[in-house]
Amino acid sequence: MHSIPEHALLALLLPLASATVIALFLRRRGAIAAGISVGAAALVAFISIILLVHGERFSTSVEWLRLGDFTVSLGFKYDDLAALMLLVVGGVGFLIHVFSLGYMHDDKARARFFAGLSIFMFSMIGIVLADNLFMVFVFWELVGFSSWLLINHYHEKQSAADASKKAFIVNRVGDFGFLLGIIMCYWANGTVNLDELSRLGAANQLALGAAIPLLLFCGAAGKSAQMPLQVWLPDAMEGPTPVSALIHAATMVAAGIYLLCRVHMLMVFEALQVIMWVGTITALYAALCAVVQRDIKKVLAYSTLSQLGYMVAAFGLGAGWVSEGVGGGPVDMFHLAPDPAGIGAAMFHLTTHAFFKALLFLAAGSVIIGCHHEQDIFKMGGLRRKMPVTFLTFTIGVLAITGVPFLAGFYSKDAILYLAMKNDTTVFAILTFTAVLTSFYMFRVWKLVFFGPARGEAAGHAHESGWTMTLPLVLLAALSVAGGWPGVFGRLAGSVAHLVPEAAGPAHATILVTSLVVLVLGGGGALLYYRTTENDTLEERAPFVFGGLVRLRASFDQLYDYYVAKIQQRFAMLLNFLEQIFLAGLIIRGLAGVVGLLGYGARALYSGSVHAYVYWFLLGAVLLWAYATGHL
Amino acid sequence: MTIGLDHYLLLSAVLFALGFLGVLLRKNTLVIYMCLELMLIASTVALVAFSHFNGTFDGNVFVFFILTIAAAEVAVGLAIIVALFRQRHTVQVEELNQLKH
Amino acid sequence: MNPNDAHLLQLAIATPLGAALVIALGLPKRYATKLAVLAFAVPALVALWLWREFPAEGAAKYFYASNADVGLSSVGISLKLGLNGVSLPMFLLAAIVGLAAGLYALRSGAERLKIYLMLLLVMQGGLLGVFSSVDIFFFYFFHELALIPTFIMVGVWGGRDRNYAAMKMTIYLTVGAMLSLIGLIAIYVKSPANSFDLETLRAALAADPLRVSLQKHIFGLLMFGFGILVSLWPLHTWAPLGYGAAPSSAAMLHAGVLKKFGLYGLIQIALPLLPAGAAWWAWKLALLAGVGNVIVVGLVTMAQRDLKQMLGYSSVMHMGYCFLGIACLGVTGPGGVVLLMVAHGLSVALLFLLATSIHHRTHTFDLADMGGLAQQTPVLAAFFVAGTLASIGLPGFANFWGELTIFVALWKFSPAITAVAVAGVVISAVYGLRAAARVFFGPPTEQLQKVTAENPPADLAWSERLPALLLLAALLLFGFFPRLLSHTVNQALTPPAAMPAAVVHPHR
Amino acid sequence: MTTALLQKIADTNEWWAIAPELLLACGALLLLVLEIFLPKRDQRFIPHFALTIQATVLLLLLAGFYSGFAGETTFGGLLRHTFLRHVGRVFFLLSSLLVCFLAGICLPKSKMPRVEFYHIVMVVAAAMMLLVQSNHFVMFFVALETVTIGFYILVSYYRDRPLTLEAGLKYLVLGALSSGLMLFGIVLLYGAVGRVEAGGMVHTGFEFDVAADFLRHNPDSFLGRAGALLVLAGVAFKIGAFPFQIWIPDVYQGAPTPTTAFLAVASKAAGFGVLLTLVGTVFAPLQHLLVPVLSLLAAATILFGNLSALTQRNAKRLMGLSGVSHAGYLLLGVVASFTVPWAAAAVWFYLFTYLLASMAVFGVMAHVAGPDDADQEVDHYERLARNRPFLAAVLVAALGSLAGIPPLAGFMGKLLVFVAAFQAHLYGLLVVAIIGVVLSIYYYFGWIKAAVFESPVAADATASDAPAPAAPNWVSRLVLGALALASILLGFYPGPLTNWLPFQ
Amino acid sequence: MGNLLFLIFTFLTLGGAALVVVNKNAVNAAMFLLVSLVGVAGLFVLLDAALLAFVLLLVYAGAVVALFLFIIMLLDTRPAALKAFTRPTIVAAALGGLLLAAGVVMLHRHAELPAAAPAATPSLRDYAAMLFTTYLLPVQVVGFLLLAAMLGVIVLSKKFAPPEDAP
Repeated sequence: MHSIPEHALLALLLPLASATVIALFLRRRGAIAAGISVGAAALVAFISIILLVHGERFSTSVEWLRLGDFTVSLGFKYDDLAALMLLVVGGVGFLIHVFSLGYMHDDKARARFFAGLSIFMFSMIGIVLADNLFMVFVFWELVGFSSWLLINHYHEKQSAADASKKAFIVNRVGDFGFLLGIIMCYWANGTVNLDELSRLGAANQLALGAAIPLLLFCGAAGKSAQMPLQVWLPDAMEGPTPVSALIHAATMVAAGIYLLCRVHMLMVFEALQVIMWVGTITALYAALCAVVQRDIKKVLAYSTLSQLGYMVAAFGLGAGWVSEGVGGGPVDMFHLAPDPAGIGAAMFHLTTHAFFKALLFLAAGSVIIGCHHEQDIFKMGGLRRKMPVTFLTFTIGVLAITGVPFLAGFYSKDAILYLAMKNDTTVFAILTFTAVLTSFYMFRVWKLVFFGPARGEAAGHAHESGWTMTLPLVLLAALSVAGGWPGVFGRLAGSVAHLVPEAAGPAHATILVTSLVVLVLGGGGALLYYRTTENDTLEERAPFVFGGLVRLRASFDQLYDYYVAKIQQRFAMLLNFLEQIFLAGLIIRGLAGVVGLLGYGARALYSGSVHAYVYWFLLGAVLLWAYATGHL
Repeated sequence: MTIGLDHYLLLSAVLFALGFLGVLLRKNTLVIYMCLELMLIASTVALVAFSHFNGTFDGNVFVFFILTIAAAEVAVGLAIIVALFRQRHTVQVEELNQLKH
Repeated sequence: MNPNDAHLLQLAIATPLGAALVIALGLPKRYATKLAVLAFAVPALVALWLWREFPAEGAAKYFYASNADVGLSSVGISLKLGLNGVSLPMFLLAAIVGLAAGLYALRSGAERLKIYLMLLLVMQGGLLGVFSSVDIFFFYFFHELALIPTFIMVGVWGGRDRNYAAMKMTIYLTVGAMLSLIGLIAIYVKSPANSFDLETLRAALAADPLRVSLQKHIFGLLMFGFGILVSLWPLHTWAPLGYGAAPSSAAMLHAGVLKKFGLYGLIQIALPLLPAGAAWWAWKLALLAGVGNVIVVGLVTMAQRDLKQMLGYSSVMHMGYCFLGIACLGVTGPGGVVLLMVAHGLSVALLFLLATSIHHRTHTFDLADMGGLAQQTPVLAAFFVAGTLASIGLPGFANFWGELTIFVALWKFSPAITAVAVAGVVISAVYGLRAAARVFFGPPTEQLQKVTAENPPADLAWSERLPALLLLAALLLFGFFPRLLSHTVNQALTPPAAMPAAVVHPHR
Repeated sequence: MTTALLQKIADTNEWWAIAPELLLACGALLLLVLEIFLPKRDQRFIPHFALTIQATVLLLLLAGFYSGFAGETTFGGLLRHTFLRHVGRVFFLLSSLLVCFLAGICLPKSKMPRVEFYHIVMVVAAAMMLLVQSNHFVMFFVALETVTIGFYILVSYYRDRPLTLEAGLKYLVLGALSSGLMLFGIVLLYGAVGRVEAGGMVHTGFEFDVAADFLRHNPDSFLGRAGALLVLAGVAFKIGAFPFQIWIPDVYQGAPTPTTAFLAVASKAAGFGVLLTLVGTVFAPLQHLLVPVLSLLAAATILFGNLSALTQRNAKRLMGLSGVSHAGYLLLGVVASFTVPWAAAAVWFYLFTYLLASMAVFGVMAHVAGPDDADQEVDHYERLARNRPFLAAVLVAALGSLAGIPPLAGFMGKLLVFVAAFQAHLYGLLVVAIIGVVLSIYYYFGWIKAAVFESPVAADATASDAPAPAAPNWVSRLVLGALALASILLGFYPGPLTNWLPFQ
Repeated sequence: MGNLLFLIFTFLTLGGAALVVVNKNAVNAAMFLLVSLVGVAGLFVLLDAALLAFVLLLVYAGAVVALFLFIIMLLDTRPAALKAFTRPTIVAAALGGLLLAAGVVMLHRHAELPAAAPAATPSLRDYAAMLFTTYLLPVQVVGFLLLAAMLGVIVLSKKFAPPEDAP
């Protein structure tokens, strides 16, 4: 290892090698497989730190495919953004690998699981390092595949099989737009290399328009589960909990945000508006849904959705910043790159979210293991004493996500709220309300899981998990605390950190007060409202509200199910019917039948009668004769 | 009126047509066969007439061959008809349609 | 090895045919199987070697060329063999899939195995001949040589509906073949070259192109003729039926390799020789393929309940992408088609192989009767899933590059059609994953439990695993290193005059 | 006409030029002599003798003897020898040889005398050989009638079978009718040309060159046109072109299998040989008149032949009807030969491949057929692949070749004809031909299906009344194997035939 | 005189032929065929081909018609067995007759005949010279034809098998 780019290459290939070795040789040797996979993850984490610390930023690329005027290259773009993301992926990924050692210890298909994790690491790092959109797309799809593989880990369960399928297909729908966007960008700008695009952007030579960014956003919406493609993420909780933590909370779902930040130079005002609103609505919707969940992982899943909505909204809010700063008409805005404040806020929240959400999930995993795979929060309770480490770390996670001051979430959330306040009051109001809800449901879970009496058999026999699980919890808890401190994040994110909007003066105070009010309102409300019983207090006291929320949550699934079962499948059946009956039956067999009838007709002319045959000869002779006379 | 080549040709054609008509009409194989002979004869009439009026001689020689061939044909044909009669006891063509379709 | 040395190429084609002859003359079964293995392996090894030795530059030319008179020089036909940048990947494909199909056939337990192997060997010889023929008559000839055994294999060793399937397939494909033959003859007759030799024809028609109206007619003939062979919508109904009935090795070779004949012909013959005709037909072809093959057939695929039928339909659908690529003209689209042809050939062969393996274990092709097989046969499941993912265009497998390239090229042709085509990617994901999930995941059905209780399914045996592994390895290899294929294809397709002097790299 | 002149003409009677025909005819006579003088138990060797004579002559022909007269006219202009006509001789000899081979299999199944059959076959073959070389209508008609009358006998040879005799009668009536038409045509031509004096000699319209010369100068002469078309009608009967094909299935079904083979192959080929000769010489000036007629005939023949064969289940009728369609394809080549000189060679190539495949099929039929020769259903071929794999393999190769499936020889034949047709701009006919080929796949494939693909239900149902196929002896194996192998090898490497035929 | 003879012979020829066609009795048909042949022979004489007329009578009247009569007698077909024509048959026959008549008219109207170039009446010697020089080969062929025909007749009629199929 002599040069920095080769380190990056190593970081990319190590997990791939790990996956390959496991798939080929270690299918039945789970322990060794786990060791290799964790080792690879550790090396990746190590390399990501080295790269970050070393400070060199580079781009490099080689040709991958060329056909005519179409070229795809394989390249790395390692800038501060990538460095930050690589660290998040590598670091959190490593911790989750370690956690999995314990969590998956008794699983029969451990080898497959770890191979899947390695494949995922490979794909995710590919996205992070990719220097062009085609390459992003390649790894984008691979990430989707690894997600499918890992959700489907318990494939003998119908629900897991269905969930994995759903995740993959919904992601493909997003990728449909993503790919079109890439191709459009390729022909519009002549390149999809991120550096080139930046250069063109700087020179105002980019072909701008809302189509390209919106199409690209489709991809992001699929992966980051934004409305209306959010349906797959809650179902994805069928996978093992570490997977939920790694893929469906900390890293993969954040890839959409990362992608948006990567292609920010293509953004235009209209597109950003759309993005902002999609993010805002997702955030609100998911928070509402989270309130009525009984499954601890589902709560976290909706929380993830909500937080992703925050990030997307934050990115979209970058648009408003420009319009205010320039003050020109909409025509001018077309020629201006959006202000990167949105990037800063989004990436900041992405990072902190990765820490505390991974923490929450892993802690939840620890709880689930402790409760012998019980996931219903109403059947838990009183785990505070039985699982002290888990309790403590989970608490930190809850505090972080709800934005308790001086914890990571506080800073990043404030940055977003501040951005919203400055740009769009409506969005600000919605996001604030969402924050209230966040506190509400997080404290609800916290209370129900750890306090009160144990309400289930399993919870009664709960026990603390082993060190492989608690150690990552502790480390992540530390990050959840410190990750938002300017000193820490600034170190990690380099120049990206400078983009984070910081409130000053009265705005600062407003935001601070707002977030505290939010915290107290939501958290306090939940703590006071919910009783630690086996039934949902909200359901008992306000069945109307509860029912409404449940229906709201279910509406999308029902809509999709209706579409798939009633429209898509029936249309397919109809086409199949037409194909079999009309095309293969009526036309083809009909044609064959007509020809067959002609054949029977022709055959019938051989009547066996000499006289008939003589008439044939007469006919022939007369025709020839008439032709000779010129009458024919 | 001078009897010329065209008259002979017309005669020959009518004879040929009569023969053909006979083949069309008659159901007795033997008569059909006679009609076929008539058609051959019709050709010879034309042939001899052409030879005469064109001053070529080959046509007449050809008649020799035609007559010989016709005789051979009749012999074979009648043998077939007789053999058929032995098997089927009929010479009516409408009863000879076992082979069909 | 000298790239002008033709012996290895001739050897590769002659080995399977010779072995077939020897078996036909009554070799005992014991030796016949051994000989068959050898006769499948030799072309594969030779193909790899030829590929390795293929000159890095100038792939538009034919290497390993030879020319033999067969007594048809009066009509401009001679047996001219050779490989250029486009035919090289196809030749390799034929050799690899042939080896896999042959290995699989050995243990297929077919009745009258000797004859089965013999037919398969003839087919293999024909396939290798198709892609190494420079003479467009022999190109057609070898195709038919490979096609006839298919019919017989479907008819004799086929499954459900084999009689009707074999008949329908035969008639359909004969129509297609005849149309394309007439098209090829038309090219010969109308061109000033007075030869069926593709190189001569190219030179002659480049210097002196045919009238545009003539080009239109001939291209139309070739398009529909080849179209039937490649199952262009709505002329595709033979394919699902035929593949549903065909024995596995025949389906592998036909769907995997032989079907590519038409596309290959369009790329190697129709596009360069009839550019004006191609331009005129491009939109019509794109509409048929885009709406018909991709969307309609894609949806029809979704509605299938029979695994093999579904594979058949999905293969029809993927051919739609190939046609779309061809409609793009130029280099990129057809180049993508070549990539996709190779990739699809490998993946569909893999899937047909595995479908039969599934049938051995479940005794049914009905998706509704299956479920949860992965619990007992994890390796089979892994292979099948890999094959499915490859066929739906997951990166890492070769198919992705073909589809991507075609989509990229297609955008320039028509963004709307591109959107339609890319929508097909979603459709294929739906049916592909649905089928894989139906067969392998979830709890097993009662039906299946009954079957597996009687004879518990073993996981993939080595005789199945080896060919599958071969195909999968090739898919992954080309998936990771598409340049291995695209390099020569690009050279062969790029018109010499338009060779860009300085290639602008999009990176620094 | 002076004696000296006659002497001169007599001098042109070069018997050496028709030595093969003479050998054949004398051999035929010898057979009769042997029948008289040989004791009864040695008479079974007479067929072998017949085969030996024909094989010898064939070898002589193939070795290139008697082809030295190419381009010459002999017998005072009665015969003209060209290489293509020489090819025809080889063809007829080869087919008569194979017919005699078939007769060796089939005739023992009935109680008929055998020597006469061989005799007549040889005489007919010799007559055919003369027929294609004739350059004079008298010679032409005499040879043609020899062939026709010979066939009357051969068709009704099984005189104890009603169906055979019915076929004989139908052939007789229709054959005589067509002879009448043709003769009238010849007479009209003769009359139209009248007297032509050249070089101190009187010529008539009987001579092909003279008639051609007349038609060249009087292309609108009604008598000439009518005569030409009536002659064509006679030829159409021979080749089985629409609407003169109507007799074919009945006669083919009723006739003994060797005769059917002879009719299907040699008689048809004789028709085409004659047709090529006629359109190449006498009727060449009438191109404008004949091309439309022949094209229409070709199209109708192809369509009608294939359509009526489509649902046919009797093997012999099927061969007949499919033969009709082959006549259509061949007509395509004949039409092309007006503008594309090598098309004639292509027609002969096609005929050779047709001979190989048809004879192989008839050979298999001879083995599969039971005692009733007319009752040969396609269904009787069920399970043939299991019971007699060798016969099934030969059948598959031969039928495939007939269907024109590459890489078999029949495909090459079709290819050459189609290329020629394309060069002659016969696009419409090509479309029809392709439709025909596709239709033909159905019934040929149906036959193959019956023989090779097993359908257990049908096998049970028909097993009871289907005759058991006989086992081929080693000679049959050799011959049939050679035919099938030739059908295959000529597909791969048509060189031997294409290099021999005058394609340039 | 020539005209009258021509008319007479024409009448004989065509009348005989017509009666062959329409007569119900096969024996009568054979007799009318004979009449027709006599007419043709007369025409041959008018055309300076007396030899041919002689041969015609010899071969046809002497051999062919006799053979016909012999066979008719042998087979003993009942003349009354004729069934009435059905309507389609009548229509078809009428149509056929019309077409044939039209053909004849066409021939008569369109034929442009070469100018007459009468030559000397051929002698027997001329015939012989022709047959044995120019047409020697056809004569030989016809010889074989006759032999083959004879053999055929023998094969078709001779008793060579157990007489179970005798009439």
